Amino acid sequence: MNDKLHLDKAHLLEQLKQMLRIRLFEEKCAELYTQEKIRGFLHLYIGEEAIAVGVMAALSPQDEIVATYREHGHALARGLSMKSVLAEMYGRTNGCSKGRGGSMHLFDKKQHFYGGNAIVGGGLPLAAGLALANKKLKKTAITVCFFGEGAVAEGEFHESMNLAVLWQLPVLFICENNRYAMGTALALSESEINIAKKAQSYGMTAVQVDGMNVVNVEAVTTKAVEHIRTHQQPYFLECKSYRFRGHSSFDGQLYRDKEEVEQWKKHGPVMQLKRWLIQNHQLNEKDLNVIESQIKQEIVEAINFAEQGLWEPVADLCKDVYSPSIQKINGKADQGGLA
Amino acid sequence: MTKSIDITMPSLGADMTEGMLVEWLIKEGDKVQHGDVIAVLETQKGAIDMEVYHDGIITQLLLQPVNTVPVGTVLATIEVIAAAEDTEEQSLNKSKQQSSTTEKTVTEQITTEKIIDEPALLLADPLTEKPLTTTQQSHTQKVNISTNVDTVLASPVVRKIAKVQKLDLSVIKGSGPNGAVILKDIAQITQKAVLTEGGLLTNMRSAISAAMTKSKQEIPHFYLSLDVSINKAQQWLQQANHDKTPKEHILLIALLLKAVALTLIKYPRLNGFYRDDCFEQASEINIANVISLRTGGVVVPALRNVEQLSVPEIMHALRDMTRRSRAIESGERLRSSELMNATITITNMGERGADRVFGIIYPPQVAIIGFGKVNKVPQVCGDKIDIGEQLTVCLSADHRVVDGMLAAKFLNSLAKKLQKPEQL
Amino acid sequence: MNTKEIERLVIEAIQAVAPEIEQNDIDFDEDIREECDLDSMDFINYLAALQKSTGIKITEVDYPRFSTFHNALAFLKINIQTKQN
Amino acid sequence: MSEHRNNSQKMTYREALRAGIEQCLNDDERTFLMGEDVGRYGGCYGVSKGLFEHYGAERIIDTPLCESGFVGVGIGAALGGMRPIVEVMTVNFSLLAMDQIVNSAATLRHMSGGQLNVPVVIRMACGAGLQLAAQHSHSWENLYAHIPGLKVLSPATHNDARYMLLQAIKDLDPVIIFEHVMLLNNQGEVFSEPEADMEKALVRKQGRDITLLTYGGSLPKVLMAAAELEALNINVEVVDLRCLRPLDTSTILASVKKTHRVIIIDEGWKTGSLAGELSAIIMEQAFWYLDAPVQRICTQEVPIPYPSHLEQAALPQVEKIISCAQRLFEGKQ
Repeated sequence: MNDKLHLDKAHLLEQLKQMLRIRLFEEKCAELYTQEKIRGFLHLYIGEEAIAVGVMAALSPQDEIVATYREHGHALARGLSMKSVLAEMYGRTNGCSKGRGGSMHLFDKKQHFYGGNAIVGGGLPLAAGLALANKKLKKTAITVCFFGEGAVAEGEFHESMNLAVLWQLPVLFICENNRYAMGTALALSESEINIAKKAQSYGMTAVQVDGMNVVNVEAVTTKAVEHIRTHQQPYFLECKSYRFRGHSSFDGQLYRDKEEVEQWKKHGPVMQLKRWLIQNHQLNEKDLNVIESQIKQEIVEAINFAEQGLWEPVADLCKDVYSPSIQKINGKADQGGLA
Repeated sequence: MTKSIDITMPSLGADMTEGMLVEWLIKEGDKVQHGDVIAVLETQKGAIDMEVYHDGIITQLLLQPVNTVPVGTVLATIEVIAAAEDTEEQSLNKSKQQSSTTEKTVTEQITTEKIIDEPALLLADPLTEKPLTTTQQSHTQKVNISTNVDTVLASPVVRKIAKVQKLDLSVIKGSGPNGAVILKDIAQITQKAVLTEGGLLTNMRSAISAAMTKSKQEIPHFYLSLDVSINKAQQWLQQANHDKTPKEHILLIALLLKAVALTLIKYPRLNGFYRDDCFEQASEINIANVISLRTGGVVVPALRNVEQLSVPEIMHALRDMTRRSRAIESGERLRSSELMNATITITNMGERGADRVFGIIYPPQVAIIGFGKVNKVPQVCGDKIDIGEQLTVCLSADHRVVDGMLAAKFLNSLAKKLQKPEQL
Repeated sequence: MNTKEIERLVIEAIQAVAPEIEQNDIDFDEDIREECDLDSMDFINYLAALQKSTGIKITEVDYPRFSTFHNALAFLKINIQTKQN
Repeated sequence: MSEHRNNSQKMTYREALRAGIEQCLNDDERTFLMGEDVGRYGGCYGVSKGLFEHYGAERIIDTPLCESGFVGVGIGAALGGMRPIVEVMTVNFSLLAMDQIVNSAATLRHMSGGQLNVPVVIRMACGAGLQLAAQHSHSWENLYAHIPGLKVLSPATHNDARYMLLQAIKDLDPVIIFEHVMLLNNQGEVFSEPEADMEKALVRKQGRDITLLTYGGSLPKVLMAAAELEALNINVEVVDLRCLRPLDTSTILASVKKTHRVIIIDEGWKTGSLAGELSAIIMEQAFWYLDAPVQRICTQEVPIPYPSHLEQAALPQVEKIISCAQRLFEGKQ
């Protein structure tokens, strides 16, 4: 385990609880999808929990998050309630986006969670923009932008890297390199597969970290955040990780073999921390069962909350397309186009 | 304490409605754990592993491979240790009924939400942002429509036909929005005009056939005829036309029309309309005349209030109407008033026609009178035989409205009137 | 007015009631009503048109004189000449 | 036309598309298929499944996620003499490639004084209905049909899905083909040859009271409405546009002149929609044949919401078509 971080038992248990919370939640979502409770696309975070939990632990409440469509872990780790996240996937009005976004579009302004994004690489320029605003408004908040290694092929990645360095924007880029962009292995899509090296080429401090080790991730992120707050410069973390399930629920996974998946599962993020805590007598079976049953109870309550959620009335279909002030000026609900 | 749970065909994709069970990886009695792969499914995305979401023992495999079944079909059952799972299972089942209830409210919500007309859905009252009730909206629509009250509202195709046929639209009650005159409002008046490339071709054929077919199918016709001596009428005409110019020349048909008009005053049952299963007495006597056109087909313009016209006035109107009808190709036109609300029709093919003419009634009228051609015949006067002129008057009538006896009385009364031409 | 002009007036009068008829369609010595398919109403309108264009008064007793094209021509020629001198 | 009707085959719309791609690959060795996950993964919607194993990596090319990049490459290859078929996974991602499509593909021939040709075909899945929420449910046929230099096709039937690609790949100019996601699984009939040239609209059902104009994914809904209207003895005529640029105005106007009433069903948003363009054309060229204002049934002007009941409420539906047709027929509209 990384020595720099003060090995505080309570903190490690909390990290384990956060990761387990994501793991069990995602597994329940898989089940609920097969029962047609959740529809549309579903991209699960199982195997990458250490990154979200590690990074979020190093942030402060006013920092801003931009995520992707594989965002349940980030939302839970950031503090969005499991109830509001699951209700959103049920499409109910008590969901965090009033049921309108679904799994790929979770938003929560209070938590500064600026949502998932279904367009690969779509979030990078947004994060740079949020950072520009913070810089101009002289806020101490920093912006954290999560994306997968697939986004590295998008033009927006390169444009955002350049602007972030050019304009010295306080943004932390977190590349969750899980080795597969949907059905294409990294080596088949990138000439240079060391992604941190790409960021360095833009003059940005860029570091690689074992994305399966939550303690390492937290330590490196803490250092990065300090650097950004003091020097008002962008920073790049490439977290090497692996997703244990398909790209989405409907994926024959023809692009990788089962053996490789099993290998990675052997030292998954939850497994690693659990094994370390038990070997160092910080955790026993009983404690673990208590934690797991608390999480299962939280999941049951989230399901009830989502089930009781109401459908948005059809009459409100076009509400919020424009902010109220504009609708009032032109005296009638808009039929499209600014007044 | 254990509980049995169904393992169903999972939905794995947004548009996956069915799945093919290719292979079971477990058998009945096997102990399984949460996340174990228990079967292989084939989908359009290739083979996908199927997981079990509970720890427990497989009790029954209900479906054997290879089989394609809809999502949700029960494939197997599993016995789970109830304790730990209990709270979650119960809540899940409870929530299942609940979700089914909420599902119901959803469908209710959609059906009770009557399919509001699209604009209404969006029109919101700016202050309260509640959608305007339909009355409020129709009010707003009416306000700005009624301002230009002078122009007649009519659809473009109606305006085009009216311009070409010089129809006066202000006379016609429109059934379209805000009283606009639309095609169906002028369909009865004109032959259904079919606008084709490069101008208007009055579609005579289809209009005539449509009216005639409707009449023959719906109206129970019966026919009567009476031979009528017209010696007196011809003598009257000779005197009336003596050294008169062609403009003032009177033909027999004018006399016949006036006689019919006056007789209808005594027998109004033949002069009206049969609509919505009942007879409606006409308030005027407008007699339509079948005018054959040089290029084939007919137009049936009507003379209004014939009983109030003198015989010369009738002749003048008839001559002008015939001239215009037969010169439509070179730009002549009929007036819309001439093409409207005829109450009875006359058909007369004149000296080159037939002896007897049994016409088909023009719906919604209830009678049509056909005048045969004038023939010189031997007539019995007292006990002498004389040469005289005679024509046959034929009446087709709608048996739903008129009976034989009434029709016969009408014909005899008409014949009597023709014996005193000077009183017409 | 010479014969040619009178002929044209007669043709025009016929076309007033039977627009599609041309001069060479008509056999000048056959009954005009058969040739041009005129019924009694058309015949009167034809005579009215002729009276208007030629200015010659035509009364009912003259109608038989218009039975054929040639007869009509002859009648009009005589009356126009008497009117001129 | 009738003789090839009888030897028809039954297949899904997806299989018809695949058969079309295979025939293009077999007919012309200059042709190759390029796009995200078209090879090993078998296509995001499974259209190109099996082609990689048969034709190999040279002709079935997986691309990284760089739409502007690989679409630009496809256009460049066409410029260089190839006949590429570029698959943009969905129209939703095509915005990233809009610059290459508009400023290169559509413009090069004219801008080069007629010297250069861009014989590329760009295929995109499109449309809503799978609860994929706002960023994955767009219908932007109208954006592409606005661009001079592009031809835009919308195969609604299986026969068109099978043969339009063949006609498009032979065209010397860039052709965009939209494949609606809700059609992919449907079973349908494919005959032995195309029913018409790709730029021709087709009357899918004769009628005389009202013309229903539509294209692509909306056709099944319109035909369903037409059948129900028949029972209400309202005899509608269904015209399938098939080609959205250039528009086959003669077929459209012939129908309008016959029925005097028009409803346009278009899954795009009403403002700036294809339905708007069609309505203007009808007003300009068939104004004097209209007995009622042209009606448009489009998607509500809202980013498509995730919950099914809201998504369905936003999209054009059979019931809306029927009630609009009834109001039109009774002269209340």
